[in-house]
Amino acid sequence: MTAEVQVFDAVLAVLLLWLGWRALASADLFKAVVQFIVFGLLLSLTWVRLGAPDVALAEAAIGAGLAGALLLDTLARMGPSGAADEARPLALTPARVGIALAVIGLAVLLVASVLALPARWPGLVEPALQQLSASGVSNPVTATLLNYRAWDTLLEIGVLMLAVLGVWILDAEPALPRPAPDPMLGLLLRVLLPLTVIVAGYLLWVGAHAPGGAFQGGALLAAGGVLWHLARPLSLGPSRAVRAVVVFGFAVFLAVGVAAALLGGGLLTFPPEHAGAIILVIEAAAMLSIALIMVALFVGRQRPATDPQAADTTGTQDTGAAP
Amino acid sequence: MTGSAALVTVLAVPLAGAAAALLVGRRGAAVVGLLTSALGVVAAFALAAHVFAGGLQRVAVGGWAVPLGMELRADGLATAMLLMTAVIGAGISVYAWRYFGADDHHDRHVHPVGPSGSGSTQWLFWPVWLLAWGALNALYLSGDLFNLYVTLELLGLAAVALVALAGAGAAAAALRYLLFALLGSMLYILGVELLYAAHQTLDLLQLRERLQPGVSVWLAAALMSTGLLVKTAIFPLHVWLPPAHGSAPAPVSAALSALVVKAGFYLLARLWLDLFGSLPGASVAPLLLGALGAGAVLWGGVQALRQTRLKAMIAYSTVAQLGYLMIALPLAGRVTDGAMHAAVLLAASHAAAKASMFMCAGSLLAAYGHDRIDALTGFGTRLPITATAFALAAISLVGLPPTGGFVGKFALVEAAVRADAWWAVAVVLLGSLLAAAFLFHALSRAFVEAPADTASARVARAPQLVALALALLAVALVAAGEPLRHLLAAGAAN
Amino acid sequence: MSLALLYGLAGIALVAMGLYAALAARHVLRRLLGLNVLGSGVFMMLVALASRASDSAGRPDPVPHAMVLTGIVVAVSATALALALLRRMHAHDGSPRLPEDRDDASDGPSP
Amino acid sequence: MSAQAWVPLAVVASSLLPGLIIFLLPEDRRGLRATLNLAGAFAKLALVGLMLWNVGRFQDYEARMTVLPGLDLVLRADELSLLFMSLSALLWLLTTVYAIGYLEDSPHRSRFFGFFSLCVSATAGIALAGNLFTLFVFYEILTLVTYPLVIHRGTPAALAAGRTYLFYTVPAGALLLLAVVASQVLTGPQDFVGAGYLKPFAEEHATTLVLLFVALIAGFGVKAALVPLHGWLPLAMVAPAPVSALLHAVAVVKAGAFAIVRVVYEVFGVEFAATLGVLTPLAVVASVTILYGSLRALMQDELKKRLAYSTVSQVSYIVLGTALLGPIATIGALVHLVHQGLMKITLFFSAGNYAETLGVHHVSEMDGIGRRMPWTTAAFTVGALGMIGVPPVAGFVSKLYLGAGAAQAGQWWAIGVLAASSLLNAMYFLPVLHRAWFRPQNGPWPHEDGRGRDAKPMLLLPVLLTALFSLGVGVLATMPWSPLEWAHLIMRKEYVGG
Repeated sequence: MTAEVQVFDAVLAVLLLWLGWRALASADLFKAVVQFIVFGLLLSLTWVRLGAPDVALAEAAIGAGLAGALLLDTLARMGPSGAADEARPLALTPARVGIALAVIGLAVLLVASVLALPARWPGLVEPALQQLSASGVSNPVTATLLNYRAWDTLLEIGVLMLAVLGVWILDAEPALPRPAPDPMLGLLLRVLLPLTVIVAGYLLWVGAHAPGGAFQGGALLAAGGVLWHLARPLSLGPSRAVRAVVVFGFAVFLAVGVAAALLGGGLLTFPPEHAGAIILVIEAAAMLSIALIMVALFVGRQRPATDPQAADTTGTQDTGAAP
Repeated sequence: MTGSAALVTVLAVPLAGAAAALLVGRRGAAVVGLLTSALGVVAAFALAAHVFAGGLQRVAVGGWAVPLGMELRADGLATAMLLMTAVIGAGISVYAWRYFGADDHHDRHVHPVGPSGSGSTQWLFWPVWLLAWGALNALYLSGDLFNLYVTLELLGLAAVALVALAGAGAAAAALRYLLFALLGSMLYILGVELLYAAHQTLDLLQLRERLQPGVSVWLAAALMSTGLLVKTAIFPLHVWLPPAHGSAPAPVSAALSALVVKAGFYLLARLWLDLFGSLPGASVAPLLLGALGAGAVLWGGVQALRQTRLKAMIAYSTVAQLGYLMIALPLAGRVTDGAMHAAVLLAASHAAAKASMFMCAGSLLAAYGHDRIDALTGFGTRLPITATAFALAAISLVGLPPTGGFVGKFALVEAAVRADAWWAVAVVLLGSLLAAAFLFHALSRAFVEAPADTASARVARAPQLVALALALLAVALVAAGEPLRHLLAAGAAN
Repeated sequence: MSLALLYGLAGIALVAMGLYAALAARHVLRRLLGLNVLGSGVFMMLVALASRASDSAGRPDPVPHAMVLTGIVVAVSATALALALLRRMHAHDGSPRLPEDRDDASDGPSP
Repeated sequence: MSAQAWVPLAVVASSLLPGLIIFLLPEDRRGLRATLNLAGAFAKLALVGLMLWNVGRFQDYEARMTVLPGLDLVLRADELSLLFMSLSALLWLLTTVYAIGYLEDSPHRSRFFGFFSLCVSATAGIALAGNLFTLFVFYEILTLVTYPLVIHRGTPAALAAGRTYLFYTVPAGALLLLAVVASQVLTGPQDFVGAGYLKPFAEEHATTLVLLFVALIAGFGVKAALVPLHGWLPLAMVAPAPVSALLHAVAVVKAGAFAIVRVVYEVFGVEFAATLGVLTPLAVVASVTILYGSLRALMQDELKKRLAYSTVSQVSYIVLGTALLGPIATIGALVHLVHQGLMKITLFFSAGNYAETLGVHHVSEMDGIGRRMPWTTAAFTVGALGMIGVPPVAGFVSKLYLGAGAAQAGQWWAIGVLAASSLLNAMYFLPVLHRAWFRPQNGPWPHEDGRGRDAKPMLLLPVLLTALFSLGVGVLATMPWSPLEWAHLIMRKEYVGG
């Protein structure tokens, strides 16, 4: 996969750097975030060019989509006082010269070491592909995520879970005053939601042998959830139902892994003949949790802006995802 | 139970406990937490027994051989850290049970931060704390550079979430902590990918065999070390620690200062004693780390001396104590060396003593409603248990007999003298003088007669007894030298 | 020059930009943007380097791809938590900057 | 652990356990507290007696525990340790009785007696320490457990005294740590032996050994109050009288002097130390301390301060005797270790009685006190005369041996020092006696409490006993089991080569 560079790539790379810099340096943070989102979309194009479609999907859905939504939402919530920043936020003041020099030094060293690397090297291609038959899936990335290095992925879901726990620990936020949900959005919802569910399910299923999988599917479901929230504001606090869904994927994954160990296989060791099914089960469970967690990260614990008293009781008031 | 089974249990127990605690919710979380802690201690000792008897224990995750799969290994050093985490962690759990359990129980005795408005989610401490515990265990046992990155992130986010428990007032401290942690892991992963690209493996042992000196390897080493220094809060990258540890709720401060920061040190030791140690001229880097450690000891000590609030003082003392551990690195050639033995002893004693001391601070805060050192008059008569715990912990931190801190310091100085590293000797001794200065100053408050008007709330006994137990543990570690040496030797990775 | 090299260098450039922003900016959200761009650069280098390794059929090394996937998810989780903290800090003391960065004190600790 | 290992451990435990229990006692359980204290004290005395009786027959009263590779904690009983051990055991008993009477209804008694007992345990550890490391460990513990006694009253003055105490002792501890580590690295595991164990290392490490000697003496010299390391001692007078007695006669200062004796005789070996050329400087320091202490004592009007400076001076007799090469000087040093303790504690008890009964703290208030408190004053007189060196009180014997030792060592100037300091002793003690016995009382006593003519029995009994002992060890110096005879025994071990 080392096609020679085409004009397209050169342009893409330049565009990427320019957008990246704009995303960092624009005085207006709203602009910056929008450019960051566009940057993320271009980045996923890059992934495609580099032969990493799985990463591309994840980047578009999570790196650009979810992260962008979160950033915009935060800016909106903080209002003008929070969104304000200096006119030239990254200007090279004397105090920053040291930083700049250090960064440049690092870049030079990085270039040197990249150039020092061999032009071609084996990597783990051979073993990864040889073992593919025993991994239960035919998409090597999925095989790596859920079999070769499943321990990473289990902990990774733990990280996601922690993020939402952290958000819950913080005080509930006042809900943003939203315009009355217009019928258009409702209609859109009625069309889009089923679609997202179907596509997510497809991504999950296809992940076994083609780009896709729990994270991409989950992210897509989450997008649907966020749309729902925009139409009919939710509050996802640590209510019993929400907790159950949040912990579901992690628990199933861990349980399966430990069960494998108890049955004599060893930690997260799946017998090849059942590996496919096991992975599908884990991914399905994980996708649900990932989706809800991502929505919860966006929605968080909210209290009606009208009722200031509710702060202390939100935790108990929350009634799960259903509005 | 076989060695590998024990290893898996050590990993699974806290994670499963976290899931269960989250599932059962406010009512049962504490019970689950205590149960998990008990099981965690048992599992850790079971694994230690296997390492003691059978040496290094390994588990290939998913049954895949490295480099495709990843391997979990329990050598002497990892096991020692596991034991430390389990025992101290259990103590922290018991303390937290009375502390956060407060809004279930009738008396909300020890609450330093006052009504934070997030009282209803305080119980989330349990799943987060258990995840942190699980992350620590996973980190100690992991033999895979990328897996270590994931464990570091898990640990970092958990720690930040725990700090956030202190309410909106601590948001800034938690945020700073998180930004530092993110930067640290980015630098770390950058280094990892350079190593992977050059050697096609992420496994520590395999990497050490394949390691080819070169600019990319050195850059990788520098990046990973810097990232870990940030996470370990080694001077001068320590700035995030005092606010974070100082503003967190008492049990959280205890967990962070006693256990979480040690993870970074552990990885630095692994990197420079196991992985990069074989590089030609690699001995320079540990020297550099040692120099930073010296800076940490002195700077942390002086800052602690300048603090007027107890928790801030204790937090700066952590900065200083981490310096001792760094100083051990250049003195130790390998993980089994005397200096490393000393470092682990110091780490364990510090963990016990510092956890106890933060718990004492919590009780004092509850009793006096503030933690201004000079105004804590007469706590010796008012809170005799806490005063005793504080005194014992202080003695161990200063490094006076008969405590684990003393044995550790003695072993460290001995290693330094054997290595003719007189700078290290001077720094260690100076550091203990500074520690004596600020700790005895705080301690002397206990003997002053309190003015009659100083009002003080009733403070429950149980948390104070936990603090005392941990302080006594710090003392008991005076006898840990020999067993620990055997453990380190028995589990030597090669 | 190969794709790998082109995008590898681009990744390095992103790393530099992101790192500079993360260290130099004072608005926490900008620091976060910096950290995210830094992360993108790191991942880009990794995938670019990975594309150098491929078998006869030209299939690339899946392990780095899996690593990047994990990295993206971890990064977004951390970002989400950081943003939530940022909102609380702003609500509590009315500034989107860390205490030491307020009232244009350019020195003092900054990650 | 050998068959008799339990005995040294029991000696330490006999004060440790009561101490720990006493911490837990409520203030008002004075009966139980007193019982515990006295039981512990008697038990210790009995155990020491047992060891005294047997130590000649089998030498292995030894308990050993490995702390670090090649580093053991060793508790062992030999003649020298028993000399110090029996002194502190005996005086602990008397001081306990005295303290119970003295602190009858002052606050925090549990805390006080708790640390008091720990203090004695630490002293026992120092006495029984079988190697340098153990000695150092218990020496540091002693610092820790005496600190609370110094600041016991919690007054600003007490806290200041405590700060000063730590300011001297903690750096000294650091220095000692370095010295102990260095000797550990140099020689590997070594126990105390008759004539020292450093000789074999003389060739290649001569300078190191000199530095080692300096570090050890400086470290231990702080507690022995060698000038200029004595600053903490007079300040520590703010502590209650029993503490002063403990600091000056039983535990702290004695521990310092004892440690110096150990270092010179059983780490270096006095003959080897002489060849290193470190003894003469030590003798000079000791002499300076002797004279300086006496001169300062002369200027003090506050009785306890005067006694404190007298301690500074008197303890250095031990050091001087140690620093003079020759059996007789050695005997003088060792025997003075005991004699000074007996006499000094007598003086401090008496001072305490004056303060407690009449509120008299200053020499200038003592006119005619002899008629008011004859018994106490009689005891005081014995102690004072002993300090001056008037026969037949104990002090005379030690000074005799020290003088003869100086002559034997050919250090005639040392005799001059002894003579001068005896003169000074006379100058600061005789006027006190004169005031007490022959001056009429001028004005009322500061704080007279009506009870009885003299101090109350609990305070009087101990002081009379110590006075009696001070006389006894002087008169019966040549009897078997007397400190003098015991010192002879030790000396023979030291000069086995000569």
